[in-house]
Amino acid sequence: MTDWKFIARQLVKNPLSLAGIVLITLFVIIAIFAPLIAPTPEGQGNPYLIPREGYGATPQPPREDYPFGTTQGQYDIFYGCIWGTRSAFQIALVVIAIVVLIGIALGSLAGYFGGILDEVIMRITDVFLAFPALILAMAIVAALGPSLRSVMIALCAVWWPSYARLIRGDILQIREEDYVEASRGLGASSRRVIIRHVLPNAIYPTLIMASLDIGAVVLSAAALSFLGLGAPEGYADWGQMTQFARNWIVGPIGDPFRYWYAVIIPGMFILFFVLGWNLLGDAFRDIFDPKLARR
Amino acid sequence: MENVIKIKDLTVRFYTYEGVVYAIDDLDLDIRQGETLGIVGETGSGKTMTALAILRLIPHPGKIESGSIVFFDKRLGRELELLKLREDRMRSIRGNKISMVFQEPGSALNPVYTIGDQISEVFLLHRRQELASRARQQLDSLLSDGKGPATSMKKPFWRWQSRLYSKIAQDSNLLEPRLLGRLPLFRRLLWRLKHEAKLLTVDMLKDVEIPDAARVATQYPHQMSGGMKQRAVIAMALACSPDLLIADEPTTSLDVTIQAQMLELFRRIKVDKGASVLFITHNLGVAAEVCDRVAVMYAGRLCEVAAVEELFLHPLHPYTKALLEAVPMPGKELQTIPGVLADSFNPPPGCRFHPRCPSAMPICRQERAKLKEVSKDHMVACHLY
Amino acid sequence: MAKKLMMSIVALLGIIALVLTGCGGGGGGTPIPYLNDGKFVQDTIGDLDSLDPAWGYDTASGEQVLYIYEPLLTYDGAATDTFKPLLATAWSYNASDNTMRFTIRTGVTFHEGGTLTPSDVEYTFERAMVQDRSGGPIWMFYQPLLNKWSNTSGGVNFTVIDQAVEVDPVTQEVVFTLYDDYWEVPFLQILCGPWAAIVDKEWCIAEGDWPGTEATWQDYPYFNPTSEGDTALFELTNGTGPWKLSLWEHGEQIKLVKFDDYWQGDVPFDEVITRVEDEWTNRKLHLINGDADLVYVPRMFIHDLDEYADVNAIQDLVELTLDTIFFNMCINEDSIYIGNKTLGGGIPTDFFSDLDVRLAFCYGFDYETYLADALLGEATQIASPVIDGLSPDYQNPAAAMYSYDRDEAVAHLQAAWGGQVWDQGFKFTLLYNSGNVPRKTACDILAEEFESIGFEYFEDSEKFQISVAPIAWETYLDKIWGTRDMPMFEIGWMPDYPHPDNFVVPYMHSEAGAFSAFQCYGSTELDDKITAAFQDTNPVTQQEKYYELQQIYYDDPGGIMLFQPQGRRFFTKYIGGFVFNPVNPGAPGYLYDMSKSPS
Amino acid sequence: MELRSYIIRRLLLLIPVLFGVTIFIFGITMLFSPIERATLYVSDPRQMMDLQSVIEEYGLNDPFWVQYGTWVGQVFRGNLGWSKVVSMPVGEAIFHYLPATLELAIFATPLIILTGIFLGTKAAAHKDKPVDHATRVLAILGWSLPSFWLGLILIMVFYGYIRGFLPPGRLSIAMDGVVNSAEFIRYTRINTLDAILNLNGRVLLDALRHVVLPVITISVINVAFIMRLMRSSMLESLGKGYILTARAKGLQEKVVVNKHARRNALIPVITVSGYLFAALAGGAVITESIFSFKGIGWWAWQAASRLDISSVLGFALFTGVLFVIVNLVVDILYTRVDPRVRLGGGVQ
Repeated sequence: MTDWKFIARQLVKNPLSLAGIVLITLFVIIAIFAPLIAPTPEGQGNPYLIPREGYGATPQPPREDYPFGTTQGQYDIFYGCIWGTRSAFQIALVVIAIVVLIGIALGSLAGYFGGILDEVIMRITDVFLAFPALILAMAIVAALGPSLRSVMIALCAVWWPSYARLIRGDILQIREEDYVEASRGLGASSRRVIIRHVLPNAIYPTLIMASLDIGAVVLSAAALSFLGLGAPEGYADWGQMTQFARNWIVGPIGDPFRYWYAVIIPGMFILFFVLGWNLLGDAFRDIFDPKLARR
Repeated sequence: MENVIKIKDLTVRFYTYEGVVYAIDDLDLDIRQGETLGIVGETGSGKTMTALAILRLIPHPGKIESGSIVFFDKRLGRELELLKLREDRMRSIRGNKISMVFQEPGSALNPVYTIGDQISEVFLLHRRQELASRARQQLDSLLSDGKGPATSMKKPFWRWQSRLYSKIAQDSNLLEPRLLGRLPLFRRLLWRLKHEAKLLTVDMLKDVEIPDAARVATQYPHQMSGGMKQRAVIAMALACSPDLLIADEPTTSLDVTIQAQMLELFRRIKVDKGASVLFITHNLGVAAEVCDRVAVMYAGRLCEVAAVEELFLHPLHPYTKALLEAVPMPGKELQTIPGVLADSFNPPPGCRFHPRCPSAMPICRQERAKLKEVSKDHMVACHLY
Repeated sequence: MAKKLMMSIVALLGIIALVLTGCGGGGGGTPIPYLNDGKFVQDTIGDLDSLDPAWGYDTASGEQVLYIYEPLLTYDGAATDTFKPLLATAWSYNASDNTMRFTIRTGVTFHEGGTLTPSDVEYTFERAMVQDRSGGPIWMFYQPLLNKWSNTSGGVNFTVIDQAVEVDPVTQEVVFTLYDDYWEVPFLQILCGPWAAIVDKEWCIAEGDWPGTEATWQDYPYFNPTSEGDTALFELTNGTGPWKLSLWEHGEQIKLVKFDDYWQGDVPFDEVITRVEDEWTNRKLHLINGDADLVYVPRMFIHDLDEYADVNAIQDLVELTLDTIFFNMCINEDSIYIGNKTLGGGIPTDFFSDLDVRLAFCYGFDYETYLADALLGEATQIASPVIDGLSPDYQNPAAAMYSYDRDEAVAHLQAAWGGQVWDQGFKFTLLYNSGNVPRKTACDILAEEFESIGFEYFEDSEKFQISVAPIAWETYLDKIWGTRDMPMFEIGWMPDYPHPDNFVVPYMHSEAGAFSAFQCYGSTELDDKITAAFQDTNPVTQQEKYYELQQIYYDDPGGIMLFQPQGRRFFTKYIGGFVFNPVNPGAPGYLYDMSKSPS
Repeated sequence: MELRSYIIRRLLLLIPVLFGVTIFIFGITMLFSPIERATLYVSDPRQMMDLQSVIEEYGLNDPFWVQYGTWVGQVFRGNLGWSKVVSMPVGEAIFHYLPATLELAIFATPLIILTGIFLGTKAAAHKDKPVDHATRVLAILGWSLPSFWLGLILIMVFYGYIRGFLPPGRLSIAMDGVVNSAEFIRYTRINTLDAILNLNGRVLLDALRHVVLPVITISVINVAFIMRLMRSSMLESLGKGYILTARAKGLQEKVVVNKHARRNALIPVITVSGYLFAALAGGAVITESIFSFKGIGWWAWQAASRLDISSVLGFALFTGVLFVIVNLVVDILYTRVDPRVRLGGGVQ
């Protein structure tokens, strides 16, 4: 099995993954200390609701107390971005966790027992994979009513099949390995075999894929919010804030970038968050990928 | 008579993430004209690296640190320092004057091209002029005995072609043919080169005793048996009748009966091609069968070099002895070598074999033994002598 | 190593660079080019439902129908009380037998060549009443003519429909028999609407529409069609209007070309193109690049065009619509928006039936801020459903109005439910249709007000807790009229015809009210008052009655009356001749009287 | 012949998938009460008054299987239902909106694949060299860019600032007039293509100027994707024995990489490219909506977010078929690139 020290050394050695780690830690810090960085105003119940400075429509540029300015409806961009970090982590971790669990459960069933069970599960995954994920997600969100919760559900629904397949594949490989054969030969129960021998070996590629996916999940969630299916107006969510900016892309004549802060800043947060995870995931992939050995 | 290859204190190192691997350490070795030199040793003892070093194909992140490899080019009649050669000159030697047969015929052949393509590639690369002149002869004969309206129509075209081919025959790097070779449609004009190459390929395949060669040439690797593949690989290696043929465990992956045939094949080739062979194996039995001389390697260093009988009758180096003991023979219980192969990251000081050596002495720990000639053509690197 | 790191960082900054290149403008300044000569191009949002006059009930359909078809009469310019003849040359009303007689214009040809005859008019109305799809506009014929709601109401059969509209064999007038005389004015208003646009009988029958026979009157799709695509006139048109349909790319654009034999003579625009463009930025880009002559500008962006000299923004157009936050006095038992259904942890289902609660909310809303911020000051607060610009105009200029007053709000809150509300507090969820920021703002204002009341008096911002949540438009409508489980809901009302009755009924009538019936507002006595007011044909007494109704809605509010908007129209400076009529469904107004020229 | 029977087998396999997808989607909408679904059929408050009659007329009260059954029955009679959001038959809608999407796909796919392969090969050939790192950083960057955000920024810069591109849409009004005139024959409804077929330069230019930015928006992320894939699969095949053989033959590195390594490396890329095209032809929702380049994705988005069930179902059928066809093509391509692959058999 892989020695973690080696991995750690790689991650630090490679400037890309290092940059990734830096970015992620940065966001983790932001998420943890959000209440200190952008304190929730006195007497506001839900901290995820962005406080408003009046109700005017037109975005107002960065100024005292509003370092990033205020967007349409005078929502504080800075506050939104900071707390948006929390929502981002929330979405990503929840979705990934659920998806991985479903994937492991179904994937190992299919891969280990094969036969009808395998067929059925694989056909089901076909069903999901044969349909554009974004549209399917939209349909689901629209059905459940737009909210972060439904976004998460929708993402889980469209995401699990690929994991199920991945794990199934690995298990198909591993179950042929000698030691599994052996332990089967010794009459170990199939449950035991899966848990003791198969899963531990199948789990690594899954973890890598997961790390690669965290970025993708946040991106998709943002896309859904952007299409107006995700978080409600004024909820601390980057995608939703970008959607808000949508109406203010082009400033008036002679000053086309007047409302740049409303457009650029929330997008930047998404970009760098996803970037962090992708940088890390990419490095992971290189290290683990047995095909690209350590030449 | 000159040696084909003279290797002087060759050192190869790998700079991996885990650390530096001392793959080859101050290796001196000569290959004589027309002989078959065997290199014997456990896996990881640097046999293959030696071979790759000769071809300057040490894979990343390996590096040839120092030393020299001198190759005597028969046709030029002079010596070349391979390690100092320009890359393109080196390329013209690879597969042409020095060629190699790899251990795993399965992976040595590109799955997506036919055997024919892969072999004729060699001809097209190194024998372009020859192919061209053959093509010209073809055209000339067509021109001379071609009759009838159809042919007379084509004749001007043929003349032009034959002029073209003769140009290539003089110098394959002329501008015109090079251009033609690039242009999508005109490239087809050079089909005769390919055609000639195919013919040679088929002969080559016949040469390595492949039945129904013409058909095999059109087959893909996955359609052939392991033995056939290996023959094809050998054919590829011999295509340009090289001065030196490097065979890296050519038989290991084959089953015993095929092995025998292969060894037979090798012996024959050596006789009619007069090539020198560097035969790498971990199997002393095989070595005994094919080799004239044998060199024993351990952990990237040479332990002992001697003619076959000499080595088998009077092995001097403890490691050689141990190896021979380890060969299973009827009526004699098998002895194994204690300990494991030296760690290539931080090899033991002094003689690398000392940790496993039955007759190790204090000095073995400090100092590495030089390779010295103890009797005629019998060299050994051990403090005992 | 360092080099690689640098590289990655540089690459990261690349994007930022891309964005900030030449920040601060340039490029701008350029005037709007004069493009598409002879074409009128407008960008709207959302496609129309159908070009069948009897089907369309949405303004988008109405607008196009009125370009292609023509009704008997229309409003006179900006007026909503005086009419001018269109396909009818004259009309008269006979109070003795409640008949209304129309003389039909002669020499009018349809796009497909037919000539207008009185029987076409008769067919038009009978066809509409036969079709009367559920949820369609045709109840506006049934009410005045038969005092029924639809073709499925009891007592409706072919004979009554047939007799409602007849052609006088002698005078060749078209005769409508009204149910009662008080319908005179409203019916004329109704006849101006797109649903009353005249079709060509022979042509319709030839195209497979209702043959006009009793035998077939209940056949599908002539009777109660369920899909707009099923009616023959869905995208097949043949009117007498100045333009005829050339191309309708659903969801993208509808293109009309001028009708050369138009009876009024020359037509100003060779083509009228209406393009569906849901993105505000894209509409804006079309306008400032001269690729559109008129674009729909949501209220919140009106100042976004201030700095464009070539954009002609026509302001202060008093629209006949109003927005209200209604109280639901009989919230559905299974509502998930009212907490545990008891004060403190939620609200009882009849929470708003207590007058003090409603008054507290009426006083607790900051109207000024709302009008100023959310509506950018281009709207006026209103006292009651009877708004400005109706005909007859019965709005009481002196009517009392609620204004933001925290002390009043607190006072009523303390009085509500015998003080229980004040002691225990309340919790409920206030929904708005997602994407509608002005509505969300209204909700936020209300929520924050009560939050701070709780905070001021109890140091507890959750004492009076209103949580604001969005919900999809379709579902929102359903919650108002379907499940009826929202404690409060904000929605706007747009009239079919500008008669006060068309406003008072939906707000105050306990059975027929589009809103009141669903919020359990009103009483039979009140209903009688409403009917009486409507049926009174004496202007003086009728005005008194409507004034009284307005007072009633103030004393016993069914909702927080928010505003009547002042609209704007944004044309390029090349368009002239715009006349605003609030009842006209089309944003450009009377296109026929307008022009486009480079100067 | 093997091919035909294979195709038939694949098409049969399609049936259960389509059933699965449609049942699933149908199931989703069944989460709604009949009343809620009825609201889709009304556009105005007043119409809510007789919601009940709407429900009865559309049979929204029937149990799941009845409604699904009637739908399937209709489909077999070739009637995909009525697309409420764009008020035309679903089948018609698909054909009406497909061209716009195809226009983007036709431009984007080759761009994406070729650039991706090129960069990927470069990166792999110079592993751990500056080229590699640069391409890689770019890839990851593009990979992390929110496409909707990129779209906004492009509009910001190119429409707002430079104003060098015509305002969003597929054609400007003037050209739209030309396209819809009698002289201009709309063979494919793909404007650029038609413009060429009609030899009309002005329309072509106009159409191209409208296409550029959307294509860029789509491409960025996907190029990154293909490039990553190409890189790793090149590295894999560069590690194979036959590469060493090729080098030992004395072939130039260029030849070794571009001939021996690449052809093997292409195999996985082909699959992905197939899916990529399918995905693009299935509609680039965000791009289409941002640039109001109304294609099938835009339509599906409208339908999905407004629960226009028959549209979504029709779209599901469409994409299902699309994917299967693309799969077929990909598999057949396989056999051309990799002699080891047999149709349906996988690698021997």
